[in-house]
Amino acid sequence: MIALLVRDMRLAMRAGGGFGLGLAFFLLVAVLVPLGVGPNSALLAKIAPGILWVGALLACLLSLDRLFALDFEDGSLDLLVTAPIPLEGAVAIKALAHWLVTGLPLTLIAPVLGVLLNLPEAGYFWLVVSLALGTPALSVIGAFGAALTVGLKRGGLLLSLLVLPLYVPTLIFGAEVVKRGADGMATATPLALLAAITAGVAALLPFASAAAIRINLR
Amino acid sequence: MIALLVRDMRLAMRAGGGFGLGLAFFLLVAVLVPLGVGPNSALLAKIAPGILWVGALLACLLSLDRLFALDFEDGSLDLLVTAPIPLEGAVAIKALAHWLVTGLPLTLIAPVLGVLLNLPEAGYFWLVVSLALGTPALSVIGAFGAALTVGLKRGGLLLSLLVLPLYVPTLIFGAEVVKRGADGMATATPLALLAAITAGVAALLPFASAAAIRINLR
Amino acid sequence: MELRVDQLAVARGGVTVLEGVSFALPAGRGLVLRGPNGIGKTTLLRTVAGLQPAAAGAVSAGAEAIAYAAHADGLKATLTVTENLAFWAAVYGTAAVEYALAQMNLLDLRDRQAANLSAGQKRRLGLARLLVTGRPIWVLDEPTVSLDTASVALFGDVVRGHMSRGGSVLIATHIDLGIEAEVLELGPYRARDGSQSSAFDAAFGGDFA
Amino acid sequence: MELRVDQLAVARGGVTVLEGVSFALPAGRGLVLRGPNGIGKTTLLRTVAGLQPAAAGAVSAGAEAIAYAAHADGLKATLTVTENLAFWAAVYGTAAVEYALAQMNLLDLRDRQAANLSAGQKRRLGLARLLVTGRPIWVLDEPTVSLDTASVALFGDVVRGHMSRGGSVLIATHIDLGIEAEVLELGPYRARDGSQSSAFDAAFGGDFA
Amino acid sequence: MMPELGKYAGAVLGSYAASLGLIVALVAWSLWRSAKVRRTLAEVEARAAKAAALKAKAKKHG
Amino acid sequence: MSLWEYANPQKFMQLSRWVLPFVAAASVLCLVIGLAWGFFWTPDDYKQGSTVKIFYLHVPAAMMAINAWVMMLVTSLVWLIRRHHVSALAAKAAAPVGLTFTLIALATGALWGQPMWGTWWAWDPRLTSFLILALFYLGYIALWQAVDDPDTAADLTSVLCIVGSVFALLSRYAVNFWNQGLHQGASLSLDKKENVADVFWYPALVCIAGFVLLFISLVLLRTRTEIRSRRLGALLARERMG
Ligand code: HEM
Ligand SMILES: Nc1ncnc2c1ncn2[C@@H]1O[C@H](COP(=O)(O)OP(=O)(O)OP(=O)(O)O)[C@@H](O)[C@H]1O
Ligand SMILES: Nc1ncnc2c1ncn2[C@@H]1O[C@H](COP(=O)(O)OP(=O)(O)OP(=O)(O)O)[C@@H](O)[C@H]1O
Ligand SMILES: [Mg+2]
Ligand SMILES: [Mg+2]
Repeated sequence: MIALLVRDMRLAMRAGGGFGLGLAFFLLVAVLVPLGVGPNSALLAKIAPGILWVGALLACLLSLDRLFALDFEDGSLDLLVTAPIPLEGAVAIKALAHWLVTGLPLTLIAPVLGVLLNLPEAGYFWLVVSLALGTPALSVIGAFGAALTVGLKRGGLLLSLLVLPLYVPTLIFGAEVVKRGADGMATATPLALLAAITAGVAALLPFASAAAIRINLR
Repeated sequence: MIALLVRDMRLAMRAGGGFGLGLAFFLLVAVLVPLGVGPNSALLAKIAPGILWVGALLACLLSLDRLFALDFEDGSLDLLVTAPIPLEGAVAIKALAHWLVTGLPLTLIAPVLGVLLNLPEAGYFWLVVSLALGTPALSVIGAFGAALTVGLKRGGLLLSLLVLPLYVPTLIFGAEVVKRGADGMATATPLALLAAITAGVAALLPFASAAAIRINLR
Repeated sequence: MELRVDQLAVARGGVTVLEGVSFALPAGRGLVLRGPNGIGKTTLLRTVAGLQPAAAGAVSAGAEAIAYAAHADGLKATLTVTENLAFWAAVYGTAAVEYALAQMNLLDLRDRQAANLSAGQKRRLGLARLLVTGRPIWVLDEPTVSLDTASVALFGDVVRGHMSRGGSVLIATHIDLGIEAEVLELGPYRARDGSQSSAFDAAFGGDFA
Repeated sequence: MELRVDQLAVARGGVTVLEGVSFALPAGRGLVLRGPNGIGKTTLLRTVAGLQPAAAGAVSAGAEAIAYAAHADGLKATLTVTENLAFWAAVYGTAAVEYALAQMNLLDLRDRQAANLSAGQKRRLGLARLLVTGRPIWVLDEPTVSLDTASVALFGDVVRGHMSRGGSVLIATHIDLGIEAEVLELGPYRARDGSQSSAFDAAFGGDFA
Repeated sequence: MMPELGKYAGAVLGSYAASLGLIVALVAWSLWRSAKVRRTLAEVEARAAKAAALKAKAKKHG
Repeated sequence: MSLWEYANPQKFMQLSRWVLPFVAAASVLCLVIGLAWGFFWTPDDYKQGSTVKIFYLHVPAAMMAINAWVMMLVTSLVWLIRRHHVSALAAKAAAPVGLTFTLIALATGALWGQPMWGTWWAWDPRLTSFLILALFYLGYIALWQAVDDPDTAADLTSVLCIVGSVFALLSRYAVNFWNQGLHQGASLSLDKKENVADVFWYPALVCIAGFVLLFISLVLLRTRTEIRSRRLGALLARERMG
């Protein structure tokens, strides 16, 4: 299992810097939105928590698309399924690797992008906390979507369609934490709910994902 | 050449409804942003032009990623390069096919999403006009990015990184047209600039793209 | 460990392609599947390897005794030869990487990225994976595609070595590998038309057309 | 139309793999390239087909006389057999789809999606593309991979037919196709160590190592 | 007969038109698809029966 | 005889051929009576004016949009547990119907919202969760379409339906948390002070019955089509094999 984690991370690093690119996308969203919306800084401050969370979510989604697809195309998924590690574990590990190369760096760089979007001072701490708690859920849910669409040609966009509605609760609670934090309000409730979602999906969804992969391969 | 257009469009339609999915992503961005930003409709009305343009841009980008990659992977790009049609023409045709299956439907559905984001009445006309004029540029520029990254594993995110800065002028002028239109101001200048960008890239970029493909293949 | 296949029927795309296939493959033996393109060799091997359910019949050996090698090699283009093998060795909990490299004549290429191998070198690496699985039953789908004659002979030696250590091999191939193995011609097992892959499709006749 | 290759050197990944390759292939003739895995056959054929520049030497025939078939078939999985061929026929401006289907024994499969073909059937479709190009010089990289003996014979016939109509073929293969063709063994041309692939490398002599 | 809808006529009539339109479209599409599938199935079923009969005959002779 | 026998395609086809005309007729009858009653012979509300008439479409459609998803959830579970093909195909058949009802609820709601709230669309929790429901329907249908093998598609969509149901509930909760909203509460009251007057209520009940029956007949019809097309696919595949 550790071998799988190491391999996936190594592949992510090697693949033309797949590592930095999730970040880059996040950065670009944070840059493009002010360009589209206009330079009014009070307006930007108001939408910053929401945009940052939506940006993180899209960055996750974009890098997710080939979580299993590459392994499927070159035949290693077949081999992995017949290998002596439980597929549920393999799926969980792959989601973890995905988080380590996208969710985690995203969380760490988010404060910088907060500056670009004029996020109020009080919001930074909560931005990092909410992303740290919420992005693992994004990776695990995304892995489920990727498992459903593995082997379908142009699965990429279908994947987005399937996964984005599943992201809704995470997004709402995550953005709510930051918004409340930025306004100096109590954040305990949405934070607890966010943590509950992450714990719940991490415990249960890998089973659904493994089932989906088995179905897709036969 | 027409055969290539027909084939690409047919592939887009067949591939699990690749046709509708660009739209779906656009729709999802329009849904997610309010979920992140909050339900305040005056706030939404203000950011609507920018968000709609950013959404259209991201929807284009996402579907772009495999414009040449699929042909590269299964070897048809090699065959296409040795075929008796000029590669510049093939690239232009592929960009056109991409626009027909993403940019065009996006333009047509945009007003509906305007409703979701509370776009002011006066903005709808300009939204459609600016997208109709601007999305071809997105497809052509995107084709250039795709040509640069063809053959690189995990080219998808690298592609985003390369292409998004190139999208900046289109985005700025496009969103500006809608913003001015929504506020009842004159739109002639940004509209003219937008048209100039589209005409310019459509005339010149296919040559750069073809060169990039030739380099990537050897 | 014996592999026993009993009245197996296999289906692809909802259509039964082979039916009534039975054979036994004792330890230390080999069996070569032959048959024209499209008869269903790949489908049969995937079923035996446990990747798809059988339409009817049974496969005795558990999937955890079987190492499967498909048309595709499952190589990661950005990893080196050694890294590719080491990953599978770790997954299967063995430490035979060096041995496998030596056996498949890959020592010179060990630090090359898989992307930079020729077609035949890639295939050799794909086959080397079998040696690090440590599993007794090898199920191989056209293993010698792209190999030159020297490499085919090399691979024949590897297979013979595996059999002499009590392993068994089930191979679908169109060419002669030069190993002593029984041959099963698949022609006679071709499913008669009219057979259906699921009870559901069979469950209703034409009476409500 | 004659294909003439003169003192050709080809490079892959910045390393010259073959050099000093010369041969002439007159119309109506065949030439088989042989050589162990990794000697550089694929690299040579890609250079001849104009997909990569030569490191040195020259290829006489223009790329527009050549039809190239690579390790990969270039099939679109979601298109049917006929649609796949019809596309290439339209690109090359010919109308030989029916003829090609008949020649490669694909008539029964004509409405099947390429995704649902077996390995050998896919390969037959990939080769059928050659017939719709209408080009005189075929450059083929291991064309018979995955084909059964009947299909190899069928393809042999197709190649002979092409040659009898004044076409020529250059084939890299490890097996015997049963066509009358000269054979070029690639071993001896192998680039000596130290040969450099580009003017750049040559310009940096060892004097500041 | 027609009730007085007042200033909301647009909204009310629009709702009825949109809803009935969607329902009619769905019903029409379902019926059309049903008829089409039924027809093709009958054709293919007949073809299959004929092929089976031919095969049986061939077996008897050969 | 157990209920499961109707999951046998032949039994199902026989039964549904017999039942379908009656259900369809009943649904047309209920819809015509209910809608005509509501449209022509009910008074205007003192506050909402003639817009109450939208109620007869909006509420039944909204209810059935949710019920259709519940039915798909149940049939998906039955398919996964008992492998009854009719069950999977019924889920497939129901999805477009559910989506249509969702769209009707959204469209009538939007048309209602314009006079009542002065806007076509507001990010009210109910409306938002219905929009999300529409997305779930879309994804579900797209997944059915994207997979070639029918059994694989049935398995995958069933898994999606189950996981999606959990997330749909979660989203509903999240959306409520996010915005308290303008929309009516779950009580069936048009007017905050009292329950809906009987004059509005009786035709509404008939309409609801009509929508339920319409749903059943459409699902029966479409399931019959799906079963036939499944057999058609099998026959064609066999033909191609030669
Ligand atoms: C003044 C305007 C409106 C009134 C009086 C109204 C009234 C109602 C009522 C009474 C229900 C049934 C509640 C229940 O069954 O528990 C309902 C459900 C619903 N309405 Fe509205 N509605 C209005 C506007 C809208 C608008 C503008 C939309 C959407 C664009 C909308 C969407 C929905 C939805 C989706 C439901 C189903 C929600 C559920 O049952 O959970 N409504 N509405
Ligand atoms: N979806 C489908 N519907 C009907 N038939 C299919 C479908 N997919 C594959 N087939 C057919 O199933 C048969 C079995 O294919 P399989 O790949 O097992 O053949 P094979 O013996 O491995 O052939 P090869 O030697 O060419 O690799 C083929 O004739 C193929 O055309
Ligand atoms: N980036 C690289 N750096 C160094 N050597 C490379 C690189 N890429 C490929 N090679 C080597 O170039 C040689 C030529 O490869 P090529 O694919 O042409 O061989 P081939 O004769 O077609 O072999 P096969 O019969 O296996 O297909 C191989 O030995 C390969 O390992
Ligand atoms: Mg095969
Ligand atoms: Mg080669």
